[in-house]
Amino acid sequence: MINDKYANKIVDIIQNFARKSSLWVVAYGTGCGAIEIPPTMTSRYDAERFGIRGSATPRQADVLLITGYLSTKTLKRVIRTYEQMQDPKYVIGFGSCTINGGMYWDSYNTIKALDQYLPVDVFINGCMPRPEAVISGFIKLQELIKEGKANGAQKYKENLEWYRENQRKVIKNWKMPDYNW
Amino acid sequence: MEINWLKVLGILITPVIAFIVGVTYGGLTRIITARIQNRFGPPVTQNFWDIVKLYSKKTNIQHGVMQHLAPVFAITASITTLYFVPVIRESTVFTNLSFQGDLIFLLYIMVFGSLGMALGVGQSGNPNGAIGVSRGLSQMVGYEIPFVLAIVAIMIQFKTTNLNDLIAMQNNFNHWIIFQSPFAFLAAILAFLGMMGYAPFDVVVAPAEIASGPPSEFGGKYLGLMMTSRSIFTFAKLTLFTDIFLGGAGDFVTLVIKTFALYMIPVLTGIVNPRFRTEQSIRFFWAWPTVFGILAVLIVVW
Amino acid sequence: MNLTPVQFVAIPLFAAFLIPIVAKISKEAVKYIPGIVFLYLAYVAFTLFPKALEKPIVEIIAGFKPPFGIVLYFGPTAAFLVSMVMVVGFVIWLYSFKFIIREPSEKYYMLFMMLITGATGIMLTGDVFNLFVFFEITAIAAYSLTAFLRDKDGAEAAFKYLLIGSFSSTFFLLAIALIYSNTHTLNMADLAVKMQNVDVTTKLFILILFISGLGIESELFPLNGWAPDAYSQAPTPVAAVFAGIVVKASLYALLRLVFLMFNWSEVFYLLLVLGVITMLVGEMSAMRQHQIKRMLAFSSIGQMGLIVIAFSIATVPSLQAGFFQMVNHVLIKSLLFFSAGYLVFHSGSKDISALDGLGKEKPITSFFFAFGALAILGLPPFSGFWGKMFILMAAGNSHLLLVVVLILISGIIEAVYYLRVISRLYFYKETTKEVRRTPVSGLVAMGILTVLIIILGLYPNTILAYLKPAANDLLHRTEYINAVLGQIHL
Amino acid sequence: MIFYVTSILVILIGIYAVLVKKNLIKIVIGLSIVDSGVNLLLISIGYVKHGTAPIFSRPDLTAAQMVDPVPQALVLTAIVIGLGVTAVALALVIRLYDHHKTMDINKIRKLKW
Amino acid sequence: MFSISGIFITTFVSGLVAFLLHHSVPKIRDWFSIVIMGVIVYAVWELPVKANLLSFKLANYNLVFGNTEYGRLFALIVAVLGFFAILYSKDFMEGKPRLGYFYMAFFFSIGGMFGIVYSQDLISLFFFWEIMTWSSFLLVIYCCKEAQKIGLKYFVFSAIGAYSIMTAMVVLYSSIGSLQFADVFAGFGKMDFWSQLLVVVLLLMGFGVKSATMPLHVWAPGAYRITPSSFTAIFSGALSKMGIFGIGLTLFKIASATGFYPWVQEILAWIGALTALFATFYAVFATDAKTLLAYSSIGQLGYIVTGLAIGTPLSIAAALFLTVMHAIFKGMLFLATGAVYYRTGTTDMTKVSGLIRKMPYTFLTALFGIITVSGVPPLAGFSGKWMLYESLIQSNHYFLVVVIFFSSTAAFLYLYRYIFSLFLGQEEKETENVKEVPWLMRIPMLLLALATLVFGVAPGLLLHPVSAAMKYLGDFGVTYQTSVLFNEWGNKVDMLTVANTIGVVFIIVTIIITIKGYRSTRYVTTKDIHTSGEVPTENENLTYAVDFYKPFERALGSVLKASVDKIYNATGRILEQSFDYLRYVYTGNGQTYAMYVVLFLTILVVFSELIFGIKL
Repeated sequence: MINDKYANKIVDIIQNFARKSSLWVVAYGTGCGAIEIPPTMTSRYDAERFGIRGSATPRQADVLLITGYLSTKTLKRVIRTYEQMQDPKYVIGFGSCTINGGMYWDSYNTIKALDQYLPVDVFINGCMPRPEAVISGFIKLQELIKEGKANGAQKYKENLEWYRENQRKVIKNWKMPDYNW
Repeated sequence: MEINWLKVLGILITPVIAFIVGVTYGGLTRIITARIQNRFGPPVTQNFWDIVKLYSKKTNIQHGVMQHLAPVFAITASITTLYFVPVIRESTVFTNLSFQGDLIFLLYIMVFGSLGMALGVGQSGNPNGAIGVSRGLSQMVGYEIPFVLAIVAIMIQFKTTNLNDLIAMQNNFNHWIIFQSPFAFLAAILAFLGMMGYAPFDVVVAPAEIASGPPSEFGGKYLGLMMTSRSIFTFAKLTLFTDIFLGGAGDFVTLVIKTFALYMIPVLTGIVNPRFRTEQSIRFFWAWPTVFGILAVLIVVW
Repeated sequence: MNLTPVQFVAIPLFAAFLIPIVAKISKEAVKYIPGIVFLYLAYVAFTLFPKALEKPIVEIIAGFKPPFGIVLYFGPTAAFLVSMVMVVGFVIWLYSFKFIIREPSEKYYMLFMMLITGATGIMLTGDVFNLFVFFEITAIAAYSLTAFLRDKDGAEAAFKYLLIGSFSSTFFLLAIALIYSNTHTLNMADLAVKMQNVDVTTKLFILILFISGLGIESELFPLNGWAPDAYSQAPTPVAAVFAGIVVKASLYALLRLVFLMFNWSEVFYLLLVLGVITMLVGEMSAMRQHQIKRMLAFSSIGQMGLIVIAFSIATVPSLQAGFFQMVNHVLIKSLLFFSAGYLVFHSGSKDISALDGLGKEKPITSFFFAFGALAILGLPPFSGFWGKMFILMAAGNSHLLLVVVLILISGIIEAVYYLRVISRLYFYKETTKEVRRTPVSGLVAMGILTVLIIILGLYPNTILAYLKPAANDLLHRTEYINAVLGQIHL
Repeated sequence: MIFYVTSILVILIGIYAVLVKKNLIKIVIGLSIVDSGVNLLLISIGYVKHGTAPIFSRPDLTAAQMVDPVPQALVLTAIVIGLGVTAVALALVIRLYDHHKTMDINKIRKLKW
Repeated sequence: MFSISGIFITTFVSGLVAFLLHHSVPKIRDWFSIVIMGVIVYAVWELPVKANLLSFKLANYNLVFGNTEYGRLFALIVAVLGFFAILYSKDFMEGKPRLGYFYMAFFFSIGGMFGIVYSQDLISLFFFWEIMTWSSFLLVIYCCKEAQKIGLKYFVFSAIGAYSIMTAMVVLYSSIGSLQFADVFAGFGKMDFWSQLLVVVLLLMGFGVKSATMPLHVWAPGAYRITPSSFTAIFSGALSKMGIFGIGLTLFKIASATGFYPWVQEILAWIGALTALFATFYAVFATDAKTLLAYSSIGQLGYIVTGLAIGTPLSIAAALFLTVMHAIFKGMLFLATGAVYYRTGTTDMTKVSGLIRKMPYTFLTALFGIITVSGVPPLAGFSGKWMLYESLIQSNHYFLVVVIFFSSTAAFLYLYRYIFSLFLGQEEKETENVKEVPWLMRIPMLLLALATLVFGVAPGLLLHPVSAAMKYLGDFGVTYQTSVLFNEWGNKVDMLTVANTIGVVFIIVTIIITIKGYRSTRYVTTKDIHTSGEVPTENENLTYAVDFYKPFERALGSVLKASVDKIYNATGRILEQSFDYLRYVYTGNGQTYAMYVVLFLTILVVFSELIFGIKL
């Protein structure tokens, strides 16, 4: 108990470094962008260099990758997956569809702006973004984590009401269990 | 009662050493895998950071007390196994409690962790987990036969069930059991492949099939503890095999060389192989490895 | 009044003729006559028993000395059997008291007393022709009793019984004719002496006639066609009488004659084989019977086979075992018939399948049946256990291991069909019908049997002491001959 | 000798009737014939050629000249018994006919197996 | 004060009294039984050890009763387990029909078992053996219509067993002339070879039926399943031990002097091992919890038989140790299953799941039970298994140890399935209102669980009576300390160190992991699991309970199809059918019967030379 503040800081630095260097991605291929993941992970681009690894279940994952357009039907599943992930958790919006709807801008059953429904930490531009872009997006996320700024989960927790309202607007049969923090 | 402080020291630091070695081996494995796949691979410390990250998760969930305790069971088994295996030959510090137990005890205590894990997985209520456990237990029935045959052959041959005695008998290079009883080694090492759970015997975790199976509901600190336990357990098993077949180790360098060499067998097998189905895996163990085991016993008997 | 063995024959006979007369005055009073007779005769039997054990009582009828006159021989065997008949007869009477509700009941009691006369006569008489006469008295009473209910099946059963019974008497009479033509005597003791001089072929022919004739009434296998029908169609107490008294008496007659005159090992071997076959066929046929009383009848045949086996081993322990098993069989089979009688009566059908759930409806009667079933399987602590045990041990001592095994196999078959009935009684259907009572006299009768079974099971020594003299008496003919004729050296 | 052969023949005829004839009455008659045969046999056992009745009607009679009295006594009894049995049998036949309306023994087979 | 006759009379009379109480004052029936059982436990404990405590002459046979160390071990198992079972019965059996009958049969079977273990001659052993058989038969058929066939099978097999014993007794009596143990043990060696062999085989067969040794085990799964659980605990825990008791007597007191003894041992050991193996396979694929436990019992008894058959001091110690342990853990498991049945009304593992949070104590019992069965340290099952393996290896039974070890590993499969299906897994809506069982049912379970822990840490406590019992069986000595086990090569396992290590590590790690992130750890229901984002509805079945070990089944292939049961059933059917044909001899035609008579006479006349040796 010499100096709580410094001790906490050191612990924070170590933890953030660990979080940064070990990003486990829950494999949830929503749209066409999912096809860009295999090249990212395999020998040509080898994302494992940065500690990025796939994970089979959301319980173990840190990063939720929304790979492209997101239909309203899929949104419900994505929300549940996101909520099943453990804090700290990050969302990467992948491709222009997640930013403004992209080529589905006037589709009746895709969502246009992902950040109205989930707290996105990093958007990756492009249609499709190439693996280089994906990796650069991850590196951006790592930087944010290292600085302690990737606090999407925090935001989600604080503005849960607002997010829920938006989510309920698009999802017709809302039969989700309540998220007890 | 007089307390041997050196022993206490050994008891305290052996798990730490085991953890470090295990984690490093894990990292190396990933690098080697990457290199074989023509990739660069993660840093060697990657597994360590993974574990730290898991411990530093801000939220954790559990489905009940058994899931809470499951990783504890696992790590208890790992550490206890480690304590009852002589790490360094004839060392006061690193033989720990190995004089208090014997091989059959080790066979059983190694199951303790799996049992605890299985219980935790059961409580998590995830059907994938249960499927994984079912596969794991079935496969265990498979590889246990050749392994026991090998162990029995050795125990009969050397008329002891204590590891220290076994090590003492292999005091010379050409007395290693791997040379004295090669069929036993073959049987045991094939069983060892199954025990380690690398491909082609990775039906248990099979990530693409059953969402990583047993640990699918474990996250955060629980998964961290499980990974810690796995690192320690890997080291313990490797040391055990080294003690049995390669004459143990007189110092840490020899230990690392021998264990690493042993470790590479399942790893390299795993990299180049696809996955068996469960029944294929079981039948594999009941075929050649068992024959080797029986041969080993028969040779000893004659 | 002086207590003499002749009373065993005379008093029932007298009672039998008294009954129709009394019936003219009071129908109720008739019912009590057999009970009084049995009580008195049981008293006589138990009084004379110790004397008979000391020295066989030989009573000479009408003053002619044997071998010319007719004698009654009251030795240990006869004493034992007569006591058994009296006790069982009393219990059967008690049971009949409320069971025989069909008129004319006085005829039932009359025939019953006639039958007892015949049976005790068979056990006591020392004269072959007298034996025949008593035999016929028993038989005619038995035919009539079988048809007593006057129904379709009763008449059929009785006719079959009569048909085969006539053969029995014909053979018997032929045998007597042959005996007389060769020896010119009818006294059994005298015969035992004189038969030695008869040439062996004639002797053999006589023996064959005896075995065929008496074997019919003793339910030996190919000759027992009448038994299942008669048992199942006669009124229940009569079935008990058949199982307990008629069959036992005729078996005794057969054994007595064989032991006296044909003491060859081949005969015993033949009887052993017949016994085994009878036992197996009886048990096997009982397995799939649909009617409970028919099942009991076949079981009875099986048990008789067992008893014949015991006797044909022909050693003191085996005879002892045979007698013990006789007692068991009398007690247990009567209990089973009694309880089955009321069960059938209340279920309204003779079929086993109609018994479902009667355990709740008639708890006490069902209990007695279950008890009897367990007892007859030879389970301890019931008396059946010791009977079987003695027989097996005796067979083992004579190195008849195959017989032992066959007895045990038949025991397993027996278990299967008896336990099926118990299952049906208690577990097939949960009825909520109210309890229906069995008349007290029936319950008392069954209760007495139950108590006797338990006592014999827990403490077989009670009667075992009397069985040894009985066995000796039957096995060693010298004593018999000496007792009747005075000291004659064979 | 002729007595013996005859009586045995009579017995065999009776047995034949019992075993082969289907009519109940005939069977009962068969039984009676068997009875008669046996009685005949018994009587013939005691028969002494040219013997007299076993009564000391003349003082010079010896026992050897008389027929044997015992078989005669036996036969008397046997006849009585035979009569009884026949009576019972006939009573049963009447009863059977009442119930079954037939005299054929093959058709009176309700109790079997 | 505590005499053998006292114990017998108390047991049997209280059976009758309980029956009468049920029909007069049913309220005190249960407590009466409990108190009596308690007294009996005390009496059995206090009964002095003496070979001849009571002897009298019954029906020409000398009946002798005495308390040997060997018998005392088994008597204690019976008494203590009986006490627990009857304590458990009070609530468990409440409201069931025919309770008087239940208690009577219960006491009678207990009394029968006392009789067996205390008898010093074969007659009284057989006497009580049969009492035990029929009273337990009454309990098998106790429940319902379905039980009848099973009960019949049980009885028929018991009868086969009992009658083998009987035949052996007949042979013994005809050659020795006495059936007292003392005479039999002394006189057996003088018999000729074939009689000896016959007697030993028959005795082993007879006792093997009760200990459910293959291929005479087929009655056991059904019978164990159908009896009320409180009695199944006794059935499997104590009653089957009577077979073990007899096998021990046969092997070490009767047969040990014979020339073929090693062969008998060898064959019996293999039979035991194969029993263990196949029973384990069947257990793995059972769907009913009690059937599973039944097969498990058969398997465990197989180990015990093997241990006894090997006949080295260590293996006998292992067998007797496992005997006691099996009584304890199978008692626990059957009681726990009974508790599940008590609350949910079924023991079908595909229908019940997720009871752990509703029935924590029951779960704890089951957990201790399965850890003990599987032989994982530090609980007591390990000590027994360890001794068994060591003894097998050291007596050069290489392949036997592999078979045993294999079946022991395969046991994990069914044990896991048992606890997973009942207690773990999804919490279903049907079991929402399930509560923990009453205290009277919990206490026996928990006490037994405690016993496994105590004996696990200090196996010496149990080895003390076991080695005393071994002294009776022969000159067998086994080295042990309170917590240390030694094998014959001098290697050892210190159970105290093991328990300490496991305990300390376990507690430390538990504390750490509980404190770390205590606040951020939250409990979620079992519906909240990873289902690929889908929200499971209430009726969706997320429990993996059907065909749990399908891959293993496929791997085993046709091994499983072999079934003695089918052979027995076919034999039974064929026999019954042929008996049915046999009774057609009774055609119902009076003339035919008359024809039989004439034919019989003719045959006797014609074949007279053959039959009587005299030409007619």
